Amino acid sequence: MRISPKMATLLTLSVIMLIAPFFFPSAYYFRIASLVYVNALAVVGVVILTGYAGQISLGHAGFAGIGGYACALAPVYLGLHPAASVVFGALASGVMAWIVGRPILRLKGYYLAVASLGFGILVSMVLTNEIAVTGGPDGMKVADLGLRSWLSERGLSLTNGQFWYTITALLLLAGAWLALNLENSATGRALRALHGSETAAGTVGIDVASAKLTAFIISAVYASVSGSLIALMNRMITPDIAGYMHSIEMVTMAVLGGSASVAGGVFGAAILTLLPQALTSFDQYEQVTLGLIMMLVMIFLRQGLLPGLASLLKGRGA
Amino acid sequence: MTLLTVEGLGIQFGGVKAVNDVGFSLNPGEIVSIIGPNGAGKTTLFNMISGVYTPGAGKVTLAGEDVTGMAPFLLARRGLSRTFQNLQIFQSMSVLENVMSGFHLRERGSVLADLFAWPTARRRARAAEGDARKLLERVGLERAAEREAGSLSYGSLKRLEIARALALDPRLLLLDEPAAGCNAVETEEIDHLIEEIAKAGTAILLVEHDMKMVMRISKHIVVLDHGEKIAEGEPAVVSRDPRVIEAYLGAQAKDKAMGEEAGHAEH
Amino acid sequence: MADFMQFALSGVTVGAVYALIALGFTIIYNASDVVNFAQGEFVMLGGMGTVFAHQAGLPLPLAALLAIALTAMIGIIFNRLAIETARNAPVVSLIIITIGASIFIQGVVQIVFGKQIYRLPSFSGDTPIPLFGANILPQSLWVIAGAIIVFIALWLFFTRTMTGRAVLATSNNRLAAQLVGINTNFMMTLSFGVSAAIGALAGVLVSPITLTSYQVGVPLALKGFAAAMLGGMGNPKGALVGGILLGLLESFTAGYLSSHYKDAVAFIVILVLLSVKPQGLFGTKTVNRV
Amino acid sequence: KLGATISETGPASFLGDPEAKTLKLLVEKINAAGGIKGEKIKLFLYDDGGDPNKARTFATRLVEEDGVVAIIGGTTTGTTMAVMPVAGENKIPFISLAGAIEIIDPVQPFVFKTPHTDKMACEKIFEDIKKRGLSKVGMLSGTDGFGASMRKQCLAVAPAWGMTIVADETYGPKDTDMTPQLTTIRGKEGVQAIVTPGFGQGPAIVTRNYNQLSMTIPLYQSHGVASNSFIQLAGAKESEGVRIPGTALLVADLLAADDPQKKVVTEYKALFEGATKTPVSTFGGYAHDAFAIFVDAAKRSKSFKAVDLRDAIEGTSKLVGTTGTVTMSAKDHIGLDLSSFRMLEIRNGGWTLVK
Amino acid sequence: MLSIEGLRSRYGRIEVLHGLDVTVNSGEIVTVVGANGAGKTTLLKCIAGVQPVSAGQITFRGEEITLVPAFKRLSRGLALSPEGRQIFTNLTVEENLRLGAFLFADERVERDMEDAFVMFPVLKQKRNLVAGGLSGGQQQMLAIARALMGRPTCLLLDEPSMGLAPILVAQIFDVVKSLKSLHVTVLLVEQNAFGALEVADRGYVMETGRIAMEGEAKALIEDPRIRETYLGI
Ligand SMILES: Nc1ncnc2c1ncn2[C@@H]1O[C@H](COP(=O)(O)OP(=O)(O)OP(=O)(O)O)[C@@H](O)[C@H]1O
Ligand SMILES: Nc1ncnc2c1ncn2[C@@H]1O[C@H](COP(=O)(O)OP(=O)(O)OP(=O)(O)O)[C@@H](O)[C@H]1O
Ligand SMILES: [Mg+2]
Ligand SMILES: [Mg+2]
Repeated sequence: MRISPKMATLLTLSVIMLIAPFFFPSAYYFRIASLVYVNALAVVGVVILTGYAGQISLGHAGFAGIGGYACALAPVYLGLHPAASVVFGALASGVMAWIVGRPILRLKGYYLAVASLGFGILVSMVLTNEIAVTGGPDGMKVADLGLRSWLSERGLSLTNGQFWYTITALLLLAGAWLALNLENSATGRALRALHGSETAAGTVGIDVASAKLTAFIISAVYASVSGSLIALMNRMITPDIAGYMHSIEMVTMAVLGGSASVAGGVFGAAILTLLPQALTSFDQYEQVTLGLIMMLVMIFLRQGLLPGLASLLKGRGA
Repeated sequence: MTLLTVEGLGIQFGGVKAVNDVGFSLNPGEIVSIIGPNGAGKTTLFNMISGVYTPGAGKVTLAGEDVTGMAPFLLARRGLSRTFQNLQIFQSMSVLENVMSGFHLRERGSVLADLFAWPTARRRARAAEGDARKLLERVGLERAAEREAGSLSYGSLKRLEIARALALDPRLLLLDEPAAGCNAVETEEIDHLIEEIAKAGTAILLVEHDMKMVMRISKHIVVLDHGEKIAEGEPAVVSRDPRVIEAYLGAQAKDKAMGEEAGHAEH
Repeated sequence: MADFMQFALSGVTVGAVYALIALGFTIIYNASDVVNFAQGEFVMLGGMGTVFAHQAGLPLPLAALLAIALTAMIGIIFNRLAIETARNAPVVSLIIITIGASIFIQGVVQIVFGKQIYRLPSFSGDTPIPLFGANILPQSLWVIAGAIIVFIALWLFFTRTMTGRAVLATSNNRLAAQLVGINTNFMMTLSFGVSAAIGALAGVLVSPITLTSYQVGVPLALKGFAAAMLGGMGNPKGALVGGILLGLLESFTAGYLSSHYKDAVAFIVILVLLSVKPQGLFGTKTVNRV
Repeated sequence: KLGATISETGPASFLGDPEAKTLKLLVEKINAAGGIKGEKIKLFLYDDGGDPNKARTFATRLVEEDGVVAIIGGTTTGTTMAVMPVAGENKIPFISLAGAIEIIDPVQPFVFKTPHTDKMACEKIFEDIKKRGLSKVGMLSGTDGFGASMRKQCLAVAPAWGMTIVADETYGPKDTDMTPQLTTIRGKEGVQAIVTPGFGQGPAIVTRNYNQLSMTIPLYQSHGVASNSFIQLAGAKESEGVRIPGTALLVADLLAADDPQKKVVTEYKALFEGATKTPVSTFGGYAHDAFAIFVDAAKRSKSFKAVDLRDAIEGTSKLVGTTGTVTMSAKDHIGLDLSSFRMLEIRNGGWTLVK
Repeated sequence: MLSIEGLRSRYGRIEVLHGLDVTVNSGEIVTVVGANGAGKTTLLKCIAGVQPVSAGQITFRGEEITLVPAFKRLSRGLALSPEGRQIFTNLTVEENLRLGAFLFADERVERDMEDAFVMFPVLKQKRNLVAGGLSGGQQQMLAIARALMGRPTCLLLDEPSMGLAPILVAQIFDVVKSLKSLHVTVLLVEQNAFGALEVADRGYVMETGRIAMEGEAKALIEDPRIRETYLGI
């Protein structure tokens, strides 16, 4: 039986998620793996927006910021449960994406890039400046999700690391599943079509503006949930989460891994999350190495790491 | 009942009237051709009818509804479909997916259904794929189905565009130079394809410089020059019009077209 | 009134800084459709290079010249090794390469020169010049003059010279450019060299005002990028006007509205302007017939 | 084994860089002298780039992977806040190098810090302004964590010192021109002094702009600029008369011979400047003090177990550091008072003590 | 003048030219015909140097040019009017033409441009407009005119008649014929096989990356197989 690429991606991912913990020598590895999954979740959103629909956003961290601060603020000001705050943040991000997306998605290429960059900067500026509410640049504390103690009361006691590993792994799996479903559906095809030619997409009946907006909203929700998870995991949050560097990081992970595919995006997220950890022994050479690796990958594997490596291997075989 | 009526349509680019006060109409199942010298305004006329450009003047009526200046995707929902003179292919998608995207209107459901891969969404996708393959067969591209569209030769891309346009199952099909880049034999295949489509009830508006094809299959011809309609009528009448010969056909070509027409009559 | 003048002068000074950087973007963009996110690093290299050459004992003008030449070389090497090798890669990949280069260059400078902040001495002293009740530093005049001269040079280059047109042709259609005999690789090399040199020149001119360190590049590049988009990417006129406008917006907002949200107001204006004019102020809409 | 997560790069690298260098130098020095109780110190030093998310990861790594007995670091308040839960959960003593008062107030069992709080800096400045008989203050703060936190504290304590804040402007950490803000402040009725919390190039540019506008009212910078490089950047002429609440470190040579801090700061200054060829700054001093507290506690501690170490740190008494003399207790995890701040003024391109 | 031996070329891993031998003698007009996807365009791209050659060699005026970069081939006299027009859409018509003569800076450029305007008067009308706004046929004219501005001794034309009105198609073939009197060699790829073979001296028939047939143009027109598969008669 042939398995579809979609199933192959999901299976590989779940197998890795299941097996990896058995090789983890310490809680630190659980933390790193959770970070990989959280970043990958945001990157999957970027894959939908940039990989499928071809729209570049340099402000997606803004949505991560909204998601993250929703988890910090909603329990305090609205009395929401942290878990409900994640949903609340996702909704807020979705609405925000809808409001912002409509005007800026009319822009193309770099103009869209700069407009989205502006949006991201606005969000991080509000988070930085409204000290009374957000705690300013030093950030604020985030309530405990509470799920872990709830579980342990019911006999399932996990360490903090294991707990977050499970949560993030499950959410990434769900996120990847949704994105893969989308890829080969009418909506996904519409997104990829408008990437190719907006004029032609229009004449086959695709509402280009609303399709772009859909992709923007979906990817905003991904970023938002990822931001929420970071906030809950760290039990604190600072405006860095909405910063320009974080936006760039998301796009880089997606492109480096191979932006047109979910598998590539996850791979890219893994590499760029692990790399700085692996490079700590290089001390001051860390930045140099990171920059160098980014350049080399893009030069020699221009479709990104995963597709690039795959075709290299195939080339050997053939 | 007339399917498409165009009245007094016009547009300017930087003060130059690219199309000026053009009108004609079209019935279901009919093939009407627009001919005229390069730059006469044929493609521009297509662009206005299909909503790519907003007309500066005039009115377009589709099946009784005023659709002037309506966005292309809304026109597509009303049964209008087209191909492009400058190819608009979804380069990085496979040939099959290009055609499947033509089924968008039939296949689309809610975004949620697509995200969660509900059975209805999957069923629609399967149906679209099956039908897309049939269409590819019709234009002779079935063997290229899985290839990346960007890797096809020019002539094959032209046919891919026709297949995609057909996927909409249009009431009105606009073809902009479908035979360009095809040799005589390939042109004839396309020729037959168009006639078949028309027989099934689709109205066809055709722009083409291959006079042999135009004269053979069109019921009615509209001739443009410098954005204005200079003649219109049945092929035999138009091809004898001295203004048309001077502006477009050229004396030599006229003889040939006539000769070939006679040749076909012999068959 | 004096306040107004002061805000205006401040805006023009800062704007000229942005304009110089935006002008640097223009050339590479015109040759390759790539927005070079490492442009800010060229600015930084110009400033840092001059600081160290000066510290090593070279007189200031010589130090500046050396730094500019070296930066131009680095631009050319960057093009040769990275951009040209990845020639047919999609634009996003090229953007990532330039971001990678930016990180790389920062890393190297940080190892070689350290993380200190430095300042170049002002070219003509630090005595403020009174102007309509406001004060301006002589160095600001240098920066403004620099921006205007670079603008004029670029504008002439792109509208009056065949090479300038060849650069435009290279990005418009590389295949066609080769077919008409344009050495597209050379055009790219040229663009990167000149672009880097302009960046470095900007660095030399602004360092006495803005100070310099290994990490000044990114924020400057971002502002320059925003300015270039505001004016319309690829058009020298757009870069100049966009830069000055952005500077004025910031300073008037800081002066009259709120210094907390000065960058925010600038970006909101950009968003609003782009939603009215999607190609920026002077950007031309590309016509692509279907 | 000692752990550290410092913002060597990123927006706070101006602070983190001397901190990291100081730690490395001191560890080298003490190991050369035979270590503590015969054991050599192994330093695990990570660069969190100012990102709290990374800081937390590195803290986890220090605790879980490297098995350190204590953590120094958290250059910024943000990164410190991220490390605190890890230190708390794993019961590892953690000495922060960041300014905010929230770090030690309320006191958490395993969290300490070395720098003065921002509140103290504000109070020191206001005290001096008051001494000059002035009371109307214009503020111009950086929007980075350092500036924003100090701005908050200053606004909070101003009334208590009889100060009225007549202008409250800010600038971005990467801004290159602050004349509009200064112009606005200058235009405010009766403004008598300017206080500008911030670090890095911002304060230097503010000082230059202040001269550009020919302003003459007293200008107070924060301890964020406490380094000779500030004078170089702002220019000797331009920075003439600028006052800051600083530490003994900057005026090592001016200290009276019997000053208790004289020996410590002179030694540290010689060590740092000798090895790095860059002028010392307060921030490196914070790292120096954190390390000194750790070493002092480790020497006294019964074992290198976390709880013992913590108790030993709480027992720190009359430890002379670069910042001041530290005496901790279970309730006081900073151990400094206002007297350890010294009001400094720039005269002829050098720091002088304001009597 | 131009000789191609054992030419192979590939896109990625797929080979599309499987060893072609083509010769064009000085002053000759040679036509290549073939079905969609036969590899005609690829052949011309190889000769012009914008498509990598994986095996075989291309010799032009006695020198091997297989590895000479594309931009240097024009200075040796090889110009291509490419498939899909490939004009500079953001530049004006006049700038397009001037770039066609990029290698020259003499007064002949002006004369050549006037000649081009005589040949295609509509280009003169539009000389200051952005080329991207031209109609399909007008762009095709511009592409041909631009190739001529490069003063080729050997002109490669990829479907020059595509999208042109009948009156201009006839004119294009006239131009091709007239080039002969100017001693310009022409390699012509055409779907309008009848018209092309009529003006040509010799012809090649390509099928899926190979030369299936070659011979005198007159003979090919008479060949029943050709008449059936390419001429539709
Ligand atoms: N977007 C545009 N900008 C500027 N001019 C335009 C634009 N669209 C069309 N034109 C002008 O309008 C005229 C008509 O062009 P159109 O493409 O409709 O011609 P056509 O009849 O299709 O010609 P062809 O047979 O060559 O395809 C041309 O002169 C063209 O330059
Ligand atoms: N960019 C590409 N990538 C991959 N394959 C390609 C590419 N371009 C062309 N091909 C393939 O190479 C073969 C030859 O194409 P080519 O364009 O040379 O044909 P052609 O004879 O010019 O056809 P046409 O008459 O349709 O223009 C075809 O099978 C085509 O699909
Ligand atoms: Mg047309
Ligand atoms: Mg071809």
